[in-house]
Amino acid sequence: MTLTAILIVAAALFGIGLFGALSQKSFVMLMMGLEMMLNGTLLAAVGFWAFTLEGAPKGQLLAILVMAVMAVELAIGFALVVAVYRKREADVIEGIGTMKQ
Amino acid sequence: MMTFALAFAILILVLALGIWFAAVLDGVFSRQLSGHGTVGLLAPFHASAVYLTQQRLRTEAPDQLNWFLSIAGYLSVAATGLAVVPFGPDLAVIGLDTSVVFWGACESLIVVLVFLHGWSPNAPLSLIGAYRYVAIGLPIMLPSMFVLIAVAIPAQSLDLRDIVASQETVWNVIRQPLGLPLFLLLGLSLTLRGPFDYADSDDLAGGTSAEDSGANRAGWQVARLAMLVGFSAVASAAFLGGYLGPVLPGFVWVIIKTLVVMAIVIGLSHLLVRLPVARMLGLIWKILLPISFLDLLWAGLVALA
Amino acid sequence: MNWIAKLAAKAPVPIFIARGPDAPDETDRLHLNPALTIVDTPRAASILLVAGTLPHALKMYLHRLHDQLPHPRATVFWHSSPTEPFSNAVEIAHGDDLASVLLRTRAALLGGERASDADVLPDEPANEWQGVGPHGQGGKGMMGGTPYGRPMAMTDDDIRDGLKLDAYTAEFGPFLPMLPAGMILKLTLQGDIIQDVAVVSPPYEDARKGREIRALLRLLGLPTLANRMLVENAHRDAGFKRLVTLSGVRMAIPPDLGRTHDGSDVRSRFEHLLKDPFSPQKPHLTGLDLGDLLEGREWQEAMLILNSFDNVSLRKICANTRTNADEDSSEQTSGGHENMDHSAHGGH
Amino acid sequence: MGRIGGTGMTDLLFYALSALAIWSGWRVFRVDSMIRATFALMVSFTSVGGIAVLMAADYIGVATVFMMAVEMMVMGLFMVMFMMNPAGLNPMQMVHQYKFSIAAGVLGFVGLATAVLLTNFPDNPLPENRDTLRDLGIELLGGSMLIFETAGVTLLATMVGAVALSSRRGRFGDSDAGAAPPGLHPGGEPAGRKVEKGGGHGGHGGHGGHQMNMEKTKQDSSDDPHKGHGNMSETEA
Repeated sequence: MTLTAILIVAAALFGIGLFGALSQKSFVMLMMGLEMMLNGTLLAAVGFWAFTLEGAPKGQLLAILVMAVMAVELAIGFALVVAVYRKREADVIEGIGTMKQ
Repeated sequence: MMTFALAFAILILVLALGIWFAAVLDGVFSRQLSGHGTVGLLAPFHASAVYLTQQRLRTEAPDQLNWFLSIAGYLSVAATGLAVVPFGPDLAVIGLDTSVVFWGACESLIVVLVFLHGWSPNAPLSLIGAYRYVAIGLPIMLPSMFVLIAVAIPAQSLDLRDIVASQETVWNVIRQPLGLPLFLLLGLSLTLRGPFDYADSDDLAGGTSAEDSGANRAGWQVARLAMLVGFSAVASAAFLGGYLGPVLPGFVWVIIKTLVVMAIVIGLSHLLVRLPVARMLGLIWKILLPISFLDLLWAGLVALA
Repeated sequence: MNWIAKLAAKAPVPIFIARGPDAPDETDRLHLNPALTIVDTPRAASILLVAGTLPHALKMYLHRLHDQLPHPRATVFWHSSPTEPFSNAVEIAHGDDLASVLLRTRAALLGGERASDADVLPDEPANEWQGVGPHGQGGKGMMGGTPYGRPMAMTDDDIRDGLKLDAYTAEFGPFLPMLPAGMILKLTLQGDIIQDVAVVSPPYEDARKGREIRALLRLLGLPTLANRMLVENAHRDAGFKRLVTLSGVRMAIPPDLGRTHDGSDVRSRFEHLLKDPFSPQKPHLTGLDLGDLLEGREWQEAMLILNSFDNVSLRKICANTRTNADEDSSEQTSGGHENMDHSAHGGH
Repeated sequence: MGRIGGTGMTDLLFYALSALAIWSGWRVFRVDSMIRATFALMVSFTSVGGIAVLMAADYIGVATVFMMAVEMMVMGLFMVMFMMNPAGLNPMQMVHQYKFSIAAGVLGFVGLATAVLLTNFPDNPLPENRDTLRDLGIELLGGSMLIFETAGVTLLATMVGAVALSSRRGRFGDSDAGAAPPGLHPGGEPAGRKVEKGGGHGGHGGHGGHQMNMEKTKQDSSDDPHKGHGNMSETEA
């Protein structure tokens, strides 16, 4: 287990997430892509902390923040999905070309 | 390695003994309360043999993989929950210094697994059970988290081993009187029992397990009892001083205390009414959650005093 | 017989009861028999017990129910005689002890002396899969279509907060343990909220003594106390009453649930039943239909409402309610409506 | 590092968990059943949590599992709620710009991996026997308390915002009634130009036919900053 190996795994997770976020039509699946990218980020953050920071606690703090960001993304994302769905009955990206009304 | 093997052997013993005892105890309670029925010490074995002789039916277009995984997962989460419980000083199968958080992770996986169990058969009653369980199972975890943080405060550690050690002078059930009752309610929810049985209840003809037959049914019922054992062991470690006790060896105390908690949970499950979902949600958010804040506040004040 | 079968032969016989209108009074008291376990779902039963004669209209439901029992299984007719296609079924002769016949039948099943009942209905999808779109989907868009013989759930209006999610329509009954026997309802559900209700078949006319209070206690998560009601004069036992009160039933039943025009609600009907389980309240029911009572209620509340009425009152309410036939003619449903009933699950 | 039964064991676990994380991550976007997709993502997160525990970040690792199980449960419910075909029983194709996405994904991976391989990272590994949990606690409630508390307040604001966004009832009427700019005189016609009906007609089919183009939206909002902001502008007014 080396830093390089961890970062390559993180890069793979990020790449998959990018593919998912770009290719999926549905909002919810799009959010899954974003979460997957954050998953890679989280792994990379923990990896850097464990191998290059001599265990400085700020590294762990970063990981906690990544998790908080995930929670915020998910909550606001779902709230927006519900709000858009109420108005438009649309749950796919093509359903909202405009944000008006 | 020796201590690990010893702890593992005790774990298997507690689990097997606990499952059998829970089944018998359930029979005793329902006999006492309903005024009829029989209690046989071998009845649990007979009942599970019936399921094992039966065919495992398929529903139409089920999610077979998740059906299997939910049952196997529920059983293994129960065993993992038990594995963080110390059977003696430093005698735990999983010795993590974050074992309380680890148990929290188990709790949230349980919600996922029960949902999957209701989702997989592709049938309406089990799906309703699954939805309802998520609606109740997620919020009831909040009080449980606060209660667990409260027991971590006097120990100044998130390790269940330290939490047991911190109860040398006084048990947490006395030091934090609000903790155990709240935690027991969570136990009812984790084991799908009585007032918190929103997944497998009678009004859904068995809910998530309505479509289980044969080995699946046996597995799920055994897993539910195993979960009761796992939960009771964690509760006894967090609130009743775990392995601490005079004369007898530590792991015997763990077993005794686990069985006591188990009896209380089974008794409550027969005696408490189940509220409709909306009312239960109100109860959790408006009453139980503030009480758990009080518990945490109390624990903090006691620690500062 | 292998050792598992030998162990299994020592357990009580798990039976699922399909109740006819003329089921004998002892049917309820079978709960007290230590040789039997009455299970809530056919998936857990070894023997299907047909108690009393089923009306012709319910025969089809019995066939579906039968096929949901796991092998090895048997069908036993009690106070009725086997009809086609149950040629292999056991009939309890007059004077025979039910429990011993069931035990014998189960032993024969386990030992292999008796062949397990074969399926009555063919095990195949009601319709063949018909892909329409370019990806093999059932409808022209990504939505719709009739995959495997039933329409896909489509969005429908919601009566709670207007979020138009998928609604699900299915028939429930006539043998579901939480519905009064014989009752078949066609419910449209949004999650566990009842959105729409139509009566396919009202409950039987029979007045089983004390059914309501036992059903209510079971629905409130107190099955052991419900079984206690089967013991003679349990309702006069002060200790039992204290247990029921302490369990928190008053808190559990929402106020004004299932209110009739004369002010009676589930709570008052429950209190009345607790005092006198054998003579349920007879509220004033003119003009009251199931839609008024059930729509917008979640599942457990709806079941509480249904079971708080006695069968006579329920039949009156059903008579006021839109029936399935009305709905079929009023709604423009393009085929496939009959196929909506879910042979795999809604049947029991 | 070797926390569990020596370095060899740790390496083996690391490779197994990495493979599981990547494989289940890949399955997320390849399975038909939305529930399977959601829980595949959960498995991916859980594996990453396991790797974090291997790296002695006990709290982060376990908390990841804990958080993600709950998040994915909620995600799964939303999937079932909003997706037209949550169990994947009806074959369908719900992707767009497929080739472009694959290219972007591969490019993202290759780019990052190259960067990783070409960079010379400092080698300051975690010292043995460092109490990382205690470090984290002291950091959160010591030096970085402000950051931590800000995260807490952000989460609170998120909760309030999410409830406000998703609830039907608002200060200015039902949310599904939509918003219109205020009239020029009390009770009068909404001011501003009418927007033609866009949006997903007839259920969440989403089969094209309603792509309002983004250009137009931009033009409109640059014309008049006060319209088209829905509730926001009304709140100010």
